[in-house]
Amino acid sequence: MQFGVIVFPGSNCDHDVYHAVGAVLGQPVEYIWHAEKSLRGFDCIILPGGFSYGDYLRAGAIARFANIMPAVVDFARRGGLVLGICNGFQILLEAGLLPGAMRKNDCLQFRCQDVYLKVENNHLPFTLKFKGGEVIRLPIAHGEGNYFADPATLAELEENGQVVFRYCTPAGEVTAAANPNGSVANIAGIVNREGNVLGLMPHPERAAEEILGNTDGLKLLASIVEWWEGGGRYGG
Amino acid sequence: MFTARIYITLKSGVLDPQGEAVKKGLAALGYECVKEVRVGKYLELRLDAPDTASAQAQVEEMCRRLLANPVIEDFRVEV
Amino acid sequence: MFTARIYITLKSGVLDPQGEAVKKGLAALGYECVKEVRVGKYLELRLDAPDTASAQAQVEEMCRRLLANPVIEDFRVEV
Amino acid sequence: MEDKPWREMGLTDEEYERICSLLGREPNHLELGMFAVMWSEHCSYKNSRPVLRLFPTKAPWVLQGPGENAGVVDIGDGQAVVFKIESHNHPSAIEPFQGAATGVGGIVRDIFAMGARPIALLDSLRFGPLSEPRNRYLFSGVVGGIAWYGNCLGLPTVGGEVYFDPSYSGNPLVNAMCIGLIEHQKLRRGLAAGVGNAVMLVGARTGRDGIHGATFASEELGEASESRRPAVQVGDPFREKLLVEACLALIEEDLLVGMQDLGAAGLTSAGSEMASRAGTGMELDVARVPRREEGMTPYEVMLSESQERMLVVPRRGCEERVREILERWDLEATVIGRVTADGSFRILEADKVVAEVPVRALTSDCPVYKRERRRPDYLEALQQYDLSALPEPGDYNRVLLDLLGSPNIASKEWVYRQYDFMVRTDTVVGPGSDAAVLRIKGAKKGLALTTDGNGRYCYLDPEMGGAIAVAEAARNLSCCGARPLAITNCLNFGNPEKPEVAWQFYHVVLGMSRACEALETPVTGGNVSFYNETGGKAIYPTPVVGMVGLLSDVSRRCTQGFRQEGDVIVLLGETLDEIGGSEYLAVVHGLVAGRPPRLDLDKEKRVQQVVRAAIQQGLVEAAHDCAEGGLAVALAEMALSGNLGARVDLSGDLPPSRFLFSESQSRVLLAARPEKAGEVLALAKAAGVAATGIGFCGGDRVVISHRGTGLIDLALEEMAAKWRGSLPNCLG
Ligand SMILES: Nc1ncnc2c1ncn2[C@@H]1O[C@H](COP(=O)(O)OP(=O)(O)O)[C@@H](O)[C@H]1O
Ligand SMILES: [Mg+2]
Repeated sequence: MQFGVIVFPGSNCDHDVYHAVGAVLGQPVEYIWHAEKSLRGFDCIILPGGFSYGDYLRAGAIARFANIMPAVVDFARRGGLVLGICNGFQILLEAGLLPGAMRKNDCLQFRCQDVYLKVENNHLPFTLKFKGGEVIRLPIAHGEGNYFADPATLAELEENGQVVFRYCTPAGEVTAAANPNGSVANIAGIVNREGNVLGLMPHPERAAEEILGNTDGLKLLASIVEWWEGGGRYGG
Repeated sequence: MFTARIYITLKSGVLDPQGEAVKKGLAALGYECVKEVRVGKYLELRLDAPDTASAQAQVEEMCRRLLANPVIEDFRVEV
Repeated sequence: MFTARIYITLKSGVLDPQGEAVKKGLAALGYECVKEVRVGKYLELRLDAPDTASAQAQVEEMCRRLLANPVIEDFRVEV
Repeated sequence: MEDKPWREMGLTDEEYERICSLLGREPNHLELGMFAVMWSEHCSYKNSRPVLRLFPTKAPWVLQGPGENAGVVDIGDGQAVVFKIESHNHPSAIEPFQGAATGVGGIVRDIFAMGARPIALLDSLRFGPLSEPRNRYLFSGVVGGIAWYGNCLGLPTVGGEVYFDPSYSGNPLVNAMCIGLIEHQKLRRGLAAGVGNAVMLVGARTGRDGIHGATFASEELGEASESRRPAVQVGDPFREKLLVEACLALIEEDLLVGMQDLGAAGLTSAGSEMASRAGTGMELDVARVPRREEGMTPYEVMLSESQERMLVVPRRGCEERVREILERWDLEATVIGRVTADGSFRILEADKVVAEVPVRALTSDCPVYKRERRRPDYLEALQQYDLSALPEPGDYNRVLLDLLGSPNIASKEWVYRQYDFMVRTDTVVGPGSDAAVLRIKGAKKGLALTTDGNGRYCYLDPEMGGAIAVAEAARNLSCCGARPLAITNCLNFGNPEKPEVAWQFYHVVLGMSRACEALETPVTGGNVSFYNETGGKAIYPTPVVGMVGLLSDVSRRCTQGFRQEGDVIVLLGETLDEIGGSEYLAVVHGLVAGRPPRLDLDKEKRVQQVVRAAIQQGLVEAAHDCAEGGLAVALAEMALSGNLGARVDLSGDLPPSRFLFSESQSRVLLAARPEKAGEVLALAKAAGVAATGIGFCGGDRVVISHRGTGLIDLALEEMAAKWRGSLPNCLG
């Protein structure tokens, strides 16, 4: 299964996710330069974490206009798998591939720590190796991860099972104290209505090896491969 | 050459964590008289345009496309 | 109740990396007409005060003490 | 003043005379400015160089010692580590956020200037007490600035330290360390070699930022400093990230003869230093330097400290390729001059020569001062202070809780949770243990990193304090199983023209040197920051040691948290009556007095060998050294980090306050499975190191008794509230 990792100016988790997919998961993976205009031969596109364009103005605001982005939008519309991690998630929001927007963390500081997440939807290409309602642990590292959607959008997300990950306590309770950034409804990750575009603030690639003390994130990446190898395809 | 001033604020229904923090900070300094704070962005652009009206129109377009995020922000432009 | 508007800008000569990035972003969208961008802050305060003059004076004091960083920023207050 | 402009630039009349005689004429304004910055302490080390010669600098594994942009040590397999620490104290005192941010930017450039990929950061910070709003403002601003810059660059900040003491009020210390990784053959030096080669300026445009920053760093902070705004630069971490990638691409394609960062004194220092190292000359045309602002004079261009710029000398014919690569990263590269043979540093403005001075006059002919040294008067009384007369505290639980809540000992999570310490996915031990450990992808080995320096000890006994700084750094590395390799250091002191400060400086360096010698950790570079004074009062003499160690097998690493119920707790080393300069004395008795603990370097070395051997042989579950707060605090930290209690019983004839809180050196607490504890004790015995089984891990309390009499009995939860809650509570 061919993965592609987009490199924007200021991306800095591009190497990490490349390593997790390539060296750890053993899948073919290539970097895709932001200035390219087309995407060919890829089965899954990853928008990595980092500070594209310094996160100046708003996180993801400038990156969404990169040359490569129309091809990403097109790839997503045709049903290709797109995974946005952290800054990648912010870019997907700005690009309109996912609904809502990000604000600064409610503590107004950057937060680097482990969080617990409840897997709310395990019927996706990205989550099929998780059990429904499973509690997993992943690291976060962001200053603007305070997700916002207006009430109507939120209701729609909930109704369609588009809320994929929610911040929770180790016991799986979704509480205000377990919310590291003020996101509405403790939302940590969402998927589009069609189920092929996932954005999440936590970093699965940082939890993909024993030596890092956590392999919960590897399950997410491995789900994608399992889904693909099981013949899963979206759209045309 | 025109100068455009752009004011970007969070929409009124959107909770403003920065504004809240500033309000608390001011209260801690004894300014309890401050009842509400909203923190936004202020941009100054210098641009070439044939006339004021078209400068205004162009800058508004820039705001819609890039400078403001319509999901959470409102903007106002003065040329 | 008064509404105060505060405009905080970087002092001239101080590097504005955000402004630079926004200018490049606009150019990439085809707005080459934009020659300079400076990004600052815009705050709206609702406060109690006996009269406009004292509101103005109070808010200016808040700017000096907390809201603006005098080392690199200038501010302007309108009540 | 009018007719003596050099004084305003920080030069003395004698120095001005010397410049005239070197040139055989009076310098013009620009030349004078160039001399002023190059002959500032910050660039010339004129007050420190003779003393710095005391440092041992050689070992078979040291590939590059002091003198380059950063030190380099071999770690085997053709790989090397590049590292350096630097201060940004004065800028941070004025504008904490940007001051600290640009400090990070500067040290990172030093590392990739060598051709190395930066892989991690550490930060060593000192502030006045958090009870003062100004200090809280400085502290939050500095941490915010480091976080902003480092996080945006994608460099994990994996360790560091923070201390608070009134001596740093008004003059905080901000020292940043960067580590890079490189293959030997890619090492580059800051050389302007090859007569006729182009000199290119790459990166950001030049503005009026920080003109005379080097001079500013070389004077005391005073009333006027606040208004000296031009000395404060604003950082652009996004551009620096692009610059790192672009410059490493230049190295990858082997396009360069030499590369140098532009730091203090900007083009003046980068240009003259590159020529000086290569024994060449250089000609620069200021008219070709891309500007951010209009109407800049040659003086402003040559002295600007605009950030995110590098000077490179490409191989002949590679200029175009250099430009292409920079362009790919959306950066400018401009030929602004060339390497010459005449040993002269010539500045043109278009076709007019605006300055011309011998390179050597700027870089090596600076006067060197052997400052008068005098033992400070305060020492006698403080060292003789009778600590035995102090009353024993009534409630040891209370004391331990107070110590755990002291900002010097409390958890620094409030700081490091703002730093992305995980990016690059190599951090296998992050902040919160004795040292950070990084794995190296594709290799079995790992790197251990730490910074250390106790200013209070150095104040009370500079030589002992200097030695302890090195020993503690090494001990921290040994506690995670790493062999200490070498150090970089940042020497933060007051005004060296004062004989007392010169004396402190000399003795700290002497102590550090002895410890480096004994522990076989030579000095590969560093930075001196003098004039850290406010209102005529100097900070504590504060050396900060940044140390790098190697784990041959990173899977055999050790951390400080207890791991299993029933593990035996072993104390290596002896506890003596040594509360001088301790945190206990400061917190409980409000005193900074006495002599700091004594350090026996031979014993230190043996203790560390035992710790490393025990870890490498897989005998140890947890290890932690006893530092500030003594044994009780060390034990509490191990329990809190592992969320597992302990029960220990101590013996010996000292008063309980000494058992619990004495800061005797060369002590390490180990936890071992019961079946392996015997082997640990045997290892220690064979090395002649005192070792005692003092108790066991288990439960959710820390219980300490003395020959069966209870001294401390506290729930983890209660201790955690103090230890974790302290900084957040102080900062609101
Ligand atoms: N400014 C800082 N930045 C990052 N990590 C820090 C900082 N200050 C302290 N830490 C981390 O907190 C832990 C405890 O620090 P410290 O008490 O100084 O340790 P020690 O006494 O063992 O040297 C260490 O892991 C250290 O790296
Ligand atoms: Mg220690």
